[in-house]
Amino acid sequence: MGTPYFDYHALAPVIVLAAVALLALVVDFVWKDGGRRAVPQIAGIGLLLALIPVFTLAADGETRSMFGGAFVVDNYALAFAGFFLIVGYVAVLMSYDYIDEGDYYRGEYYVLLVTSVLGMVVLASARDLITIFVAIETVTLPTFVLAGWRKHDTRSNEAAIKYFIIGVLSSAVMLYGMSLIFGLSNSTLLSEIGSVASGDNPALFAVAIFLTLAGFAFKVSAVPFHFWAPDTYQGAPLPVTAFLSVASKAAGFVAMLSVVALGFFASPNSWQPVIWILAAASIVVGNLAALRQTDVVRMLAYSSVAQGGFILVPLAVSGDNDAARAGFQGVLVYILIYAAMNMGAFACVIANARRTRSTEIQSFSGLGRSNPAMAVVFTVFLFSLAGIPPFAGWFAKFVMFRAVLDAGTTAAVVLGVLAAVFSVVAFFYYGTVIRRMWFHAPVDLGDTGSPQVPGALVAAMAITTTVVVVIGVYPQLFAKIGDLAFRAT
Amino acid sequence: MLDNVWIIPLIPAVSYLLILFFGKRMPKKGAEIGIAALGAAFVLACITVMQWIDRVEAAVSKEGGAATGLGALGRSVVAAATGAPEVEPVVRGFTWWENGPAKFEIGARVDGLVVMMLVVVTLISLLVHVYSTAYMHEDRRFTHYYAALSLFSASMLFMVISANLLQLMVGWELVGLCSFMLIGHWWEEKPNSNAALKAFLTTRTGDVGLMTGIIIVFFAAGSFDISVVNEYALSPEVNHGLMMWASVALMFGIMGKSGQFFLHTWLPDAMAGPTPVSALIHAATMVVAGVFLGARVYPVFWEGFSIGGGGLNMMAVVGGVTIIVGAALAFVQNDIKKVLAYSTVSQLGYMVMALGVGAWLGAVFHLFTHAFFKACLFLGAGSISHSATHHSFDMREMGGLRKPMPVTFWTFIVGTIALAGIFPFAGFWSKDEILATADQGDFRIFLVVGLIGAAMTAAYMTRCVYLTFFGQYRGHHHPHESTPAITVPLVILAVLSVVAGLLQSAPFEIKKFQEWFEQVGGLPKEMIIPEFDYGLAAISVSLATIVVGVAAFFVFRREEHGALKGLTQRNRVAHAGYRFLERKYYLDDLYEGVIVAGVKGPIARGSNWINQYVIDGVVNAVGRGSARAGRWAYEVFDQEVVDGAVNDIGRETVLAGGGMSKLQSGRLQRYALFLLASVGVIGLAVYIVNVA
Amino acid sequence: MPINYFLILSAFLFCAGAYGVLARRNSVLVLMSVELMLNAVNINLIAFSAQAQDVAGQVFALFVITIAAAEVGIGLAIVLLIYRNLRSPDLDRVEQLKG
Amino acid sequence: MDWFDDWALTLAVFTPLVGMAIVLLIPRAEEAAIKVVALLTSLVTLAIGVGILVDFDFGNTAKMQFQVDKEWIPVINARYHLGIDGISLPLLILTMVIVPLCIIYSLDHFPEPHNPKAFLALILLLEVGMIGTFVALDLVLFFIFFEVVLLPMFFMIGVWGGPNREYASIKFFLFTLFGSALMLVSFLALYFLSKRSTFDISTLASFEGAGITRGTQVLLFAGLFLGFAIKVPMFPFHTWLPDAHTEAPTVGSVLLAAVLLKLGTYGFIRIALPILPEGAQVWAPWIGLLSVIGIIYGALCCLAQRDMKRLIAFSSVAHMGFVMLGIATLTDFGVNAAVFGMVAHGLITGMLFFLAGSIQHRYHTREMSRLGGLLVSAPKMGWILGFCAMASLGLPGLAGFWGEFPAVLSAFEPSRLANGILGNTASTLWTFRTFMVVAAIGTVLAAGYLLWMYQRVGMGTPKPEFEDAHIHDVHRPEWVAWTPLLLGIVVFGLFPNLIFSITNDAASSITRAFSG
Repeated sequence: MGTPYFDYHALAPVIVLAAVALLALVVDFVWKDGGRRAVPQIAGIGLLLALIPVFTLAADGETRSMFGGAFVVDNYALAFAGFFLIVGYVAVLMSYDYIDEGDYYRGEYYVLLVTSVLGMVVLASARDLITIFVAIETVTLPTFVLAGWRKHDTRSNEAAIKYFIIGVLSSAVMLYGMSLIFGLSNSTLLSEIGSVASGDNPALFAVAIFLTLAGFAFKVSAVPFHFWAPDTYQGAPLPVTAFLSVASKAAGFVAMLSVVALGFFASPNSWQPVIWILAAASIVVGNLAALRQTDVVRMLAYSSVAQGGFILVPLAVSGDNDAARAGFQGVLVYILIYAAMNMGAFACVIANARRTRSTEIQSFSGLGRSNPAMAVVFTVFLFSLAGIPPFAGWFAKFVMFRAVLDAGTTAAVVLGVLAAVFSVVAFFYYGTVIRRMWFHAPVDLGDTGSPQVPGALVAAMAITTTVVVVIGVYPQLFAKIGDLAFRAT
Repeated sequence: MLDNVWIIPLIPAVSYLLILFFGKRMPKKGAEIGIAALGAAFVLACITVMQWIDRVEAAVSKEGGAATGLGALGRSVVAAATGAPEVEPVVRGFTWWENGPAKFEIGARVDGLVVMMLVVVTLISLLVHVYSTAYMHEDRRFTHYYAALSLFSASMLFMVISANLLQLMVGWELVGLCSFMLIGHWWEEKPNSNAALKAFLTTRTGDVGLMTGIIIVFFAAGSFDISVVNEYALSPEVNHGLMMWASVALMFGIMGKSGQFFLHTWLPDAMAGPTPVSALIHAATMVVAGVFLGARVYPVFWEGFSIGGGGLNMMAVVGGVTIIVGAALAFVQNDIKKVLAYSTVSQLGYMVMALGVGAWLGAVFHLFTHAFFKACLFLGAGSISHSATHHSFDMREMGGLRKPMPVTFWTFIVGTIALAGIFPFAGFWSKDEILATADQGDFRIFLVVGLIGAAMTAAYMTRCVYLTFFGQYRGHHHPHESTPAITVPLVILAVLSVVAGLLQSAPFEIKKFQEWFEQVGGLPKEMIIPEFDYGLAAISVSLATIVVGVAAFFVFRREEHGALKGLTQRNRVAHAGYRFLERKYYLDDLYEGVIVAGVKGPIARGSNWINQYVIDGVVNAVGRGSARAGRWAYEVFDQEVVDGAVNDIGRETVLAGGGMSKLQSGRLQRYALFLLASVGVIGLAVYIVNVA
Repeated sequence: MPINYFLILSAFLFCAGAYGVLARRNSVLVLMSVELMLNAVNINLIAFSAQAQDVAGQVFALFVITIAAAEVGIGLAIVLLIYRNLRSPDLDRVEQLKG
Repeated sequence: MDWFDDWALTLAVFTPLVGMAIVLLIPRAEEAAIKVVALLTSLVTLAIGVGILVDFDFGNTAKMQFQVDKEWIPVINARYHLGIDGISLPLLILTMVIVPLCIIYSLDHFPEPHNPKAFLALILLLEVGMIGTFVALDLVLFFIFFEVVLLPMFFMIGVWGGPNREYASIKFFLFTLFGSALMLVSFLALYFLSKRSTFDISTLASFEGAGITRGTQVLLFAGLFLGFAIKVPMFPFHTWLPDAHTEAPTVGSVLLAAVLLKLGTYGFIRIALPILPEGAQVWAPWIGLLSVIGIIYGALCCLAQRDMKRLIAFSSVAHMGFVMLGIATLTDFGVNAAVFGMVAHGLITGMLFFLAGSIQHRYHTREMSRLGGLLVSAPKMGWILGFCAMASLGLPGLAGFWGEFPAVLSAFEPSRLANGILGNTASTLWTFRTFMVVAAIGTVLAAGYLLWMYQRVGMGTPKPEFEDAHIHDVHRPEWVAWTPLLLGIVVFGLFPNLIFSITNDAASSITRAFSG
């Protein structure tokens, strides 16, 4: 290994993000009064700035590889990098008033957020175990802090400690798995692990893969690694919850996708049953548990568990009958769509919580009459989550089923049927909220907050709604991204 | 006119719309439109008949020799068409709709049967229209009544001129609709609307047969066209099995519409409608539709029931049974209209039986004559109730009306004699035609049935006439003769009841009816045209006369001594018989009490119950089940497993070591435990799978 | 020395750490148990690295150590918060959030 | 008019959407403006429909006309492919006619909780879905429109519905969702199994199932069957229907009956039959069986109802049974009858629901035991009710007959291939002939429940509680909304060829695979 080769163009998004994080930190530190206004702007604009090199790189279209193949910028990486940046931006929008109005304002909030996004962008390009590990920890560590952001609120504390303990435990399991993989393949590079995987391997190799995946399963809160999610989602500040349930979860999927697609793919026996089980369990438990919830955040938590299960379905069948491409595309497209609709849903929850000081489903009663626009928007997201056309969710389900049928094996079909049945069950709980909003009269909640939906939140809703509707009608945009991202592989 | 016969039904149809939309604004509330329309239709019908007769005569004279042959034929037992020239029916039509390869026409067909029906229907309808101006005077829905009457006529005429069976069915159903409207004319009262419903539903039940029948015929013959169907049924390559099924099915249609046993029960109930409507229904329109259908596609029945072979067949049996059943019921009625209604049932039985025994001509002829005298009788009964009993038809409130109502009386008597079949009134000739055919075909048993029926007819009509016109007036009103609007139609009908039969009176060498109206294009060639049998004629006349005398005797006795009544009360068998008749063979109890009530009650409720509790129950159970599964998944699995079950497992097995009590240290650590346990279990499973 | 010795040692350490995570009430001790698990990983990495003569494993271990430090830092911060609010470092006091 | 050929269908589908957007932009207080815009939109859509009618090549009804075929989602090879043939056209026009009538009808009596803006926006959205479904020629597109219909109806029932509306709306939604999930899976399977991976309905139909084994066809057909049968609805998947109808607001019921149910039967004709001929052959006797069960069962349930609207709802089950029986014969004759039946049912049952709504509006009850004497209180409405009851029971000369009778007729001679597991032709023949007789018996029951309903509602005298109530006779908006339907019932009854001539060739081409 000679002098490392630096392609600054390829690294530009990462560099921009790092600079933005630092700048925000400095501004907050130096400019005490104005920082309160400036820092969020810096974070937001910084995230959008980082998009510019992503686009130029995409336009360039060339695959750039660095650090001996540990860091690769290709379509796949760019697709996710762009995605994470936009999600980060929406998260900033959602946080703006929430953090500003609470008693917990600190400029560090945005620094941490940007840092986490930085981790995600790196993760998208990571092609070796060490890089993946570092990236994923960069994603996760700031979110531990963010989850406990409301430091005087014991519920927030609890959310943080649960998330933290389970998180580090999972990290430990994952690392243990990685260490074994390293030992058995003598490499940390995914491409080399891939060539090893295609050969004959001891059963321990499969266990190692499983342990690695278990760490990611924690990030995506797949059953049975999901227990932290509802508690943490409920206790954490709502914008953080949104961020966790979308960006952090997506990061887990990216990691999983990378190691499976580039590393373990050649030995499907080791990873496919595991993901199959995770998917099936998540779909069943997530959907059923969501039925019982009375708190909308917990409901969305279980819903996100279930959606995670759906996202895993294409991956779980991708080892069969050359369905790989359809499978990977399915995962990617589903993640993109899921992000839009779930972020949007949380934006609505935040707006409603501002209004009613509650996240009980009951607090949505009569929203259709008191604030029809918001009710419409929330309804759109819920329908989309349920997979009802013409909102984007249908296409996510569609690509999922497409992968299942492309594979066509018995296991795939069983999973497909399970997914079909439970996507109907899912409407039960999404429908509950919709019914509350439209079919019920408003209930008096006593202490009501501000009925106004702040501008930043409106912007967040507008962006996500637009995505959900436009993709619902013209899914080609996302489908194309999925197509490009996996053209190389 | 033969080419444009479609105008005839169109006129009343237009009149219907005119009355509906403008009737209320007319000075006579729409009646004038209806009368004018029917008048026009009648005139056109007469023109049509004339032209048809011209056509027939022309054909006859063209064949010269055949014409003399026809004259010489007399009443010999020969195939109908051997000597007579075939007069082609006039058929015009255009494509109504097409479906797949099949094209369906709508069109008009003119032949002997049709022109005969046209005249009968338009004439009776016209008279009823006129009659109603007086009878329905100041009715609450006078205009609607006339509208419905016009539509009724239009529907019937439309049915009559049908060139194909589908069109016939359309008219058939429309006739049913109109009878529904008219029977239920006074729908405020429940019994009337019940009667209307009953009429519609019963005929509709028969229509299942009609529908099935014409479908079978359609697929067998490949067309609905009447000529094609008839030709097919008589052709050598006919599918006998299909024709049999078709005949049976169509027979159900006839039974429903023409009130044959056991679907006859709606007919007496239909008396709930205004009396002129009853006359129209029973004489010219609704009920004869069934017989008309039988005559229309006679070859189908001929082939299906093998009528040419003699013996028993469904058609003849049904007709024969109906004759007796109807006549017997007519005995026990106190309502004059009901007597007439059952009489109609019985006479329709004659017609159907006639068809069944091969007496096509007899059946059609009887339809023709029956129309006049039955209309006459009904209108007479209406006249009585209108002018004498204040809208009551109970014969127990009549009596002695001979004096105050002479016109009504005499016309009624004429009608009665015609109905009883006494020489030389109309009924005699047509019944004789039927009985003679039954005799000379191989249907002796139906000859007997017919004779018994004739005797019973004479008897109950005598009873009826006696109770109505003789003895003392028992009502509480002031009987007087009706207005000309009522009496003029009565007189016209009475005259026709006398002379109509002469159209086909063999002893006088007149067989114009046969000559003109048997020309329908395609009747079975083996059909028998009976020889006039003086012996048989004498028997039937004398039988009728004797029975009239005997009946009169009993009725007088009953009047004076209450003998008959006493008999039914003294004698258990007689009483049971009386009850049996009074309850109309318990058929209505069966239909309404058992079948309808069953379907509407337990069966419908049962279906609904199945819907609510079984099918919906399954649905709801699935819903509840998933909710329950949700509760289980969440509370038992997701929360409790962590809280309790895993704890227990942990406590007892997994970590049965020292630090166990410390394992209960909080929810968070239970999450951790579950996580690690899952890792362990799945990891082990993966290991095992990959080792194997 | 056979590599298996190291692997067994690391497995033992890992399990001990896991036990500590599950059994310790005090959150600080739980944190330390996690450290134990991470160190088990490090042993693995270094042993494999030495066996394969590949420096990557050692680099990996260095990263693990660094990040473990960061984790502990954050963990302690969170524990401190809880201690301030609840006056107890015990994890079983954290029981507010459930469905 | 070249541009019109290219754009007509797109315009037809999206004009209501534009209208909906405008309605949503108008402030809620401007009720009059909202109503005008909504009405105008639906009328403009109808005008486009008239344009289509004018431009339609009636000599070539089997051919897809007004086709648009553009890339939509190239990655999955789903295309924006629209087109109509003789089967879609009548249904398309029916939809376009019904919607403005519904809007007119609602102009002055919006159900509680009022809110015309939302209500009209939903109707327009519904129109988008309905029109879209009838013109879509791509499975994915079809699926989207098929589902789009769900949402507005869900809200219509749930927000403007009766007391039990939540249950009804959720039930409606879940049933359909369940069916469409399986339908979607079948669509995808078709995509992968067809010779060339495509979602194009015409292309798939042109394969006539080639390359898909019989067993697979049977399975896929089952999936499609569930999706469509639930929508139709066929026994035993019908239970959402009475609840939905009973609770839905009048206009909702009308649209549900007039158009939504047809989406299912249309799906059978457009997709299931031509694409999976062998599957259809196997399932045909079973479909026939369920159809006749539905006919009898629906009628029996009608007889047990006390609620007038629920009765009409069950009658839909029976009527759609006739339509499905026609389809099950797999003959052009039967399919023609089915399409006619759909249009006729749309007009007649739509009308009946209008009447039920108006009666409820006046009496505030639909309990037939409390109603009575409508002919006395509101004679015109009473007559119209009688007329519709007659039309509904299949009186010849009115539209209902031409859906019913030819369907029964077609069952006498089903396609020789509709043999299912029966194996030989003779048993197929006799099975269907039995169905024919049972269906014919169903017509008697239909007469029974409809006349019985009419007797209790229309005839007799008003009950004491309503003796003094002032019952309005038919209003002007009602006249405007109803006259076209009533005229349609008469005109199509007298001139059935108006529809048959359009559907004929198209039906032949669809059933080509079964004519062997």
